[in-house]
Amino acid sequence: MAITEEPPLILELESGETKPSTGAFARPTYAKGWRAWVFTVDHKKIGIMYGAVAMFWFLWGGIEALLIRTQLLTPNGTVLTAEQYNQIFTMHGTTMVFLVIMPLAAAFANYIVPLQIGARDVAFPRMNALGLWIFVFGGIFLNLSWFLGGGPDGGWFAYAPNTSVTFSPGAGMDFYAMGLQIAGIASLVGAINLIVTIINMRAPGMTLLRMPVFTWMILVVQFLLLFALPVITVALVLLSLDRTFDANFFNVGMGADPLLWQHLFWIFGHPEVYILILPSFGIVSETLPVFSRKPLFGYSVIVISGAAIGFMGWGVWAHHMFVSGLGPVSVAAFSATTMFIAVPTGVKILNWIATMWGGKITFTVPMMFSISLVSMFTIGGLSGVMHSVAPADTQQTDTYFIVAHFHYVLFGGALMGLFAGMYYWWPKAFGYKLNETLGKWHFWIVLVGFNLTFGPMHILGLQGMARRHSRYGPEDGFDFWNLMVSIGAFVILIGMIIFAINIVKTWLGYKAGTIEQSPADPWDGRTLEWSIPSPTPEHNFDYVPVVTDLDDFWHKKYQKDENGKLRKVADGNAIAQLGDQHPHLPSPSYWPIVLASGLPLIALGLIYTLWLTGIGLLVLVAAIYGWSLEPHTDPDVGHGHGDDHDDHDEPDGDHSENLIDSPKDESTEEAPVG
Amino acid sequence: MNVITDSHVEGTVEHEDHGLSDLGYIKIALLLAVLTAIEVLTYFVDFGVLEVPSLLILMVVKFQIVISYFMHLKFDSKIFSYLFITGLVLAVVVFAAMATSLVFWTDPAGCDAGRFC
Amino acid sequence: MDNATEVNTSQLAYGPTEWDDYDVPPLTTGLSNEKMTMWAFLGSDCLLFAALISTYLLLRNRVGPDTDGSTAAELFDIPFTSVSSFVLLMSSLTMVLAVTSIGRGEIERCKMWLLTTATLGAVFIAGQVYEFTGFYREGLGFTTNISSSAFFTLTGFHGVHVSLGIIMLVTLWSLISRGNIGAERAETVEIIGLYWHFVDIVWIVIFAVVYLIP
Amino acid sequence: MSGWHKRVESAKLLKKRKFANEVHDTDMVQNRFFYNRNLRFTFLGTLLLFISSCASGRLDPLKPVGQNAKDIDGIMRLSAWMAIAVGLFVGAAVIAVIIKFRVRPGDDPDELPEQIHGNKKAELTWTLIPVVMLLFLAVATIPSVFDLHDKGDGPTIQVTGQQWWWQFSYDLDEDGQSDIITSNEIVIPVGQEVNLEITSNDVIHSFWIPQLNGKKDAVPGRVHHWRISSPVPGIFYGECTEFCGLSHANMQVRAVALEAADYKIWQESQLAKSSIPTGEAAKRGYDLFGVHCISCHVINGVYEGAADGNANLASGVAPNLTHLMSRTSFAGSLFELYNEDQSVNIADLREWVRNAPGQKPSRPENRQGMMSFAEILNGPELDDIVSYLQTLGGKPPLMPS
Ligand code: HEA
Ligand code: HEA
Ligand code: HEC
Ligand code: CUA
Ligand SMILES: [Cu+2]
Repeated sequence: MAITEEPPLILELESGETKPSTGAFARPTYAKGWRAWVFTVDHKKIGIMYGAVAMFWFLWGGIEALLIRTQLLTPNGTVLTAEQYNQIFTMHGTTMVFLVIMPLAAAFANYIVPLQIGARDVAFPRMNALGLWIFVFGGIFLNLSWFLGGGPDGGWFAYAPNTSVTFSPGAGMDFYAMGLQIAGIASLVGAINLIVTIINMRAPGMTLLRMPVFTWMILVVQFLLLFALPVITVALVLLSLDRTFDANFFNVGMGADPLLWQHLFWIFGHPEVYILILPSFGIVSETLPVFSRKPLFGYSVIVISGAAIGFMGWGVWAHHMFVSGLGPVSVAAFSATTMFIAVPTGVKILNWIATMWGGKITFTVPMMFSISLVSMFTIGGLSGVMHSVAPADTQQTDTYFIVAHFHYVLFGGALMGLFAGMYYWWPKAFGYKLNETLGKWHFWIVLVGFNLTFGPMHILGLQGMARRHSRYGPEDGFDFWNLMVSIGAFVILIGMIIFAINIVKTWLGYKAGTIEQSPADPWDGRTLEWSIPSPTPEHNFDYVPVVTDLDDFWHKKYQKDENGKLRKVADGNAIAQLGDQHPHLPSPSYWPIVLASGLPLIALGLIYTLWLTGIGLLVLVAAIYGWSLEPHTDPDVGHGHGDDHDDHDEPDGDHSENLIDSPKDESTEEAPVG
Repeated sequence: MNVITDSHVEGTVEHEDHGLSDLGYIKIALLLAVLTAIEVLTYFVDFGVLEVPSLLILMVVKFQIVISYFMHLKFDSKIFSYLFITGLVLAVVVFAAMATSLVFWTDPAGCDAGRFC
Repeated sequence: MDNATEVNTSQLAYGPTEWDDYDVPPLTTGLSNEKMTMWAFLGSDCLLFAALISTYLLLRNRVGPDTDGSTAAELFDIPFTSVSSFVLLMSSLTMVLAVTSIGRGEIERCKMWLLTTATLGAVFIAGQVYEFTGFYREGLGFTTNISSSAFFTLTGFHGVHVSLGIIMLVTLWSLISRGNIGAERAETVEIIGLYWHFVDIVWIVIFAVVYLIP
Repeated sequence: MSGWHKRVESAKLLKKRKFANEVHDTDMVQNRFFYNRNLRFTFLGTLLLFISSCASGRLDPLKPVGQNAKDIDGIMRLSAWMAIAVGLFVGAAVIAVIIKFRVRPGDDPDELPEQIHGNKKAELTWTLIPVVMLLFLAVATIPSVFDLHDKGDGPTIQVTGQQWWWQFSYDLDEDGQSDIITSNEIVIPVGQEVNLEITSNDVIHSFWIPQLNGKKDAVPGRVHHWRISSPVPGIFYGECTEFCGLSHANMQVRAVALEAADYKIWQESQLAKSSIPTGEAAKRGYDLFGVHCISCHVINGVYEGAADGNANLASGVAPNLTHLMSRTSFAGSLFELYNEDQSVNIADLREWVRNAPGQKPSRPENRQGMMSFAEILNGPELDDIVSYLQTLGGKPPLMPS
């Protein structure tokens, strides 16, 4: 934390002039080329990079899934050895959860949240970049294991003691433990940043209950991250200490209780699954009203139930341990708490349906993905309720019935929602719409493939097919449905390839000018991000929007006429801001990426040779100092007005010069507490 | 301050109240020292059944004093309290549940192993 | 803002407002971002320590077929630890005094209290190092048994927190000495103070739950 | 045609089950897995229709036999119907929305649908109805949780999971010493609730015989109580379902339920100790066994050295072979010990002894699993050992049908 709360230091002299006192390092000023991306602190570029990297890992995790499916295509498959299979399903789960869904959600959170709350950036732009690069290096680090003796092979929840050195002698589990710690730091940094941003950087007038649902859900998710990450960090630290320094936390010979790991993991793990789903719930809460042309049904109930899910998510973790040897009291208690989590979720589902009910629905691609979330997630949620019946779960757990459940909620829920978000906000981010026809192909093929893949898994599970088995015998009667599942997986691949083609084609078309520039408000949107040009100008808002309503932008477009009837009074594109102002923006910075690069070095050193750790620590310390000694802004400072907040928002320091001609306001005065 | 700020400032920022005087803090510290002394006393004097509860109570009181006075929570915005207390309460509740589940509500047959419970 | 284009701004949904006169739009809650960051982080750290403490409590008496050596608790030297706990507790007082003095603009006094705090922290760490070497000499290393692993991990984590705090205090001291931070940045001192107090309250819990409760 | 038949059919086509997943010693086994793919596909084609309606293998938890499994099945069906009902309702609502409320070509784009912001009553309704449904489910669930944790009236059997096979020990006289130790197949008396005390020697496994009861994890350092029972004699199949490392997929188990009289006979026979064989080849095998195998395996009466201090294996001990032939399968129930015609499956047994890691993924170099003797024993020696193995114990009380 030393990193975060040491703001750049500015010496304010008695005379009132400021000088960057210790600013020993100039800040980069690249506006174009790769360096503009690598050193950026702009939340939009960071968001896009999160998305791009996550899509790369999605491809990778998908390839792993296809390997799994090829192996299981027939009984006694021989495509992979048992060793490879175990590594691949472990990394498939880990990749999809930590390197795909979480960063995709982070992509939207970074890109969209500041826009939805009318801010020009997040509270701490450099910390934002830091989070991105730590995540990037963490992902690379995790996958380095493939080249250094094999991936982790303990399953994504890595139950001890199977993950101890005795039973998993390769370095794979070390990469897992350290890689996830690194990724965890990234998420923690991001979580704190977004929490502060959402609490503190909203546009004037945007009270909590005027906040868009997406922003709300992201807020809930960041709190879940804030409180869940330390728990898995502890679990992973204990595991690392066991593996690297011969500690005894999971050494049964010393009297360890292996259930400790399970508790620690799932205390994190269950909130984690809501971390994965809530952003998508937020996304569809944006799209469904827009494409139904109705306000969200029961806004406050949806918000509250989102928060309730977040809360209740802390009281159900042991439903993953129904057969682990908990006593009957625990099992019964956790069984009951788990069931009731269906209530707030159900409220959401039904409110979404009620939102569409009576609407005028246009079936754009984002809408189709959103509706498929509503229906496919429900299937997954309902099988979740079936697991929550603890006695029944003793038959279901660790079979493909569970695999079916979580793919329905993760793919059918989280991923479908994220795809809805991609199609929905694509024009805002890139200035053009994805092709709707290709998008529909993408949607339908994926929907069919998805159900073909994961639907039959219910049957397989109920037939007794255990998960994490690298093979099954011909006598078990699993052949047919496994064949279908594997075919389905390749159908999904086709769908995803169409998506990739869509991206490339439309981009080329946009460059060539055959695809038109998207207007500011292509979907007749409701929230602030549609009140600024597409693609978003660098500074987001020309003028800080002053908000008086929920769905404020929509209310600017539709107002009651004299008969009290709602009428369109303005076209969103006509009243959108022009993006022609040039407020001052925070400068890029070298240090986030440098700082981040220290972490994988430290971790590698812990696995192999300690001197690497030393180098990593040096990089880290140097970067922290570089970070804090960096001047606040680039040489432009003092030119434009409206210098935006950098890592700190003190109205003093270098701002003081500009503040002279600002009307003094109490809230600016009271900021420095002391 | 205009109307809009009024409606959108959510924290109750009590700017007048900046906590205690130095002397006040010293008094608080003395109190803490006394409480600690009582805690240590339990080690030398047998408190019987009261030992664990009294230690826990003392701990909570000390904790409370430090966060409210030294850390200003008492005088600062409620938002800070919410941020911190949420984490604290969650931590206590969740891990109490975990401990209960592991220690008391474990599988009855597990206790046959003797040394494990 | 550059108001040259004012011509067509009238038809914008969100045109110029009085708010544009601010370079930095006022923060929604009026609270400082940095301080909120610290509080959020501390809320998060609660779970970190709760997990570590519960781990220790769970494992402190466990033995298996391969266990030998005494448990950590059997080696505690309560009077000694009481003294170092007291030292840490008092460092909280000096930290508070540092914060109040910089609030009043008394830079020198603040520097003095910061150094005192750091020193007290260092004394605490030294005590811990002494305690640990004592344990080690009596045959209780990090890997000796399960209670020792849990004990050293918990107290080690706390010790790392204290050490980071000391580094921050010293850095702060030197920055104030160099004139980089003045009374107007009293909040920085306060924020680091929050961290420091948190480390102290964690120790209050550890001292009671780990050391004193039998 | 039931799934059972299908299995038999398939087994016939395959002649017998060959394990051929990943092999370190490829050349030996390579051809085994190819010889049947095409056949299997045509077979699949013809069975396609049947399978979709009545597919079920021998693991099917939906065909419960034991009382516990039946209880579970009951409550699972209850929850399933509930889920299906809710699912159909939501599905119908979504479809209705899609059909009814789509934009029609003639619609005035400026005409807004009625702007409804919510409806307290409706929202309360769909909060309360699920609450009631779930209360109902919870009330049904909780007693059954406690029921499943009760102890039964039958004998107690210790179940020990290890990488990658199960050991069962019976303490008949309750003196704290195991009297019968066997592996792969747990033999139980019909009609009694048998108590299991499940634990593990290395990592976490999960004991599961779907038709008799749900799973229970075998956790090292803990003993978990669980029950199984069967009202009818027969062989029931199961597998390890907690990921336990390399050969997790190949850690199967069988339960053999015997009528009371047969159970008695089985017990008696298991108590018998082994003695030095008389046949010539078997005697040679016996001697070889004394050289190569006794560091791990115990044969009561003759080779008991491995019984103490044998924890040389990270995975714990190796199966006790005293009554090897009285089981229907070996090596984690991965291989049948007898052919369809009830003759001993010598080919697989010999291959196992020759090169166990080639037959079942394992890491003998990390002391996980049985080592390979491919470089150590020559052909005749292998034959001798196999002849000796065939003298160990009588025929199994039941054969897989
Ligand atoms: C996006 C992630 C996500 C989400 C949202 C959920 C949601 C839920 N999950 Fe799931 N779950 C996972 C991801 C997720 N899960 C993963 C990854 C695993 C496996 C981990 C592993 O082992 O690898 C898992 C495993 C898992 C288990 C453990 C199974 C086992 O291993 O034995 C259980 C057990 O109770 C469970 C239950 C639930 C429940 C009750 C919900 C509920 O929140 C669902 C609520 C939703 C609905 C019920 C539908 C809508 C509701 C209505 C229309 C109202 C009316 C409904 C009723 C009256 C029933 N899940
Ligand atoms: C969000 C999470 C997520 C997603 C999306 C998926 C997607 C898929 N998963 Fe799963 N899966 C998990 C999370 C996920 N999974 C988890 C947590 C586990 C548990 C692991 C464990 O047990 O430890 C698991 C386990 C798991 C198993 C069980 C393995 C076992 O127990 O032995 C199987 C088996 O079939 C499987 C299959 C699949 C398939 C076929 C897909 C397919 O849907 C994948 C399809 C995707 C592609 C084919 C990629 C195509 C992408 C492109 C073409 C890129 C486009 C690029 C651009 C646009 C830039 N997964
Ligand atoms: C390194 C220790 C070791 C040695 C030496 C060893 N075995 Fe094994 N054996 C095992 C283990 C472990 C298993 C269980 C493997 C499994 O099922 O995955 C096993 C299983 C078997 C089985 C199957 C038993 C059952 O009930 O499933 C037979 C038969 C067998 N071994 C025979 C032999 C013979 C014959 C020799 C000597 C030539 C031998 N073993 C030497 C460790 C050993
Ligand atoms: Cu044993 Cu899986
Ligand atoms: Cu869960």
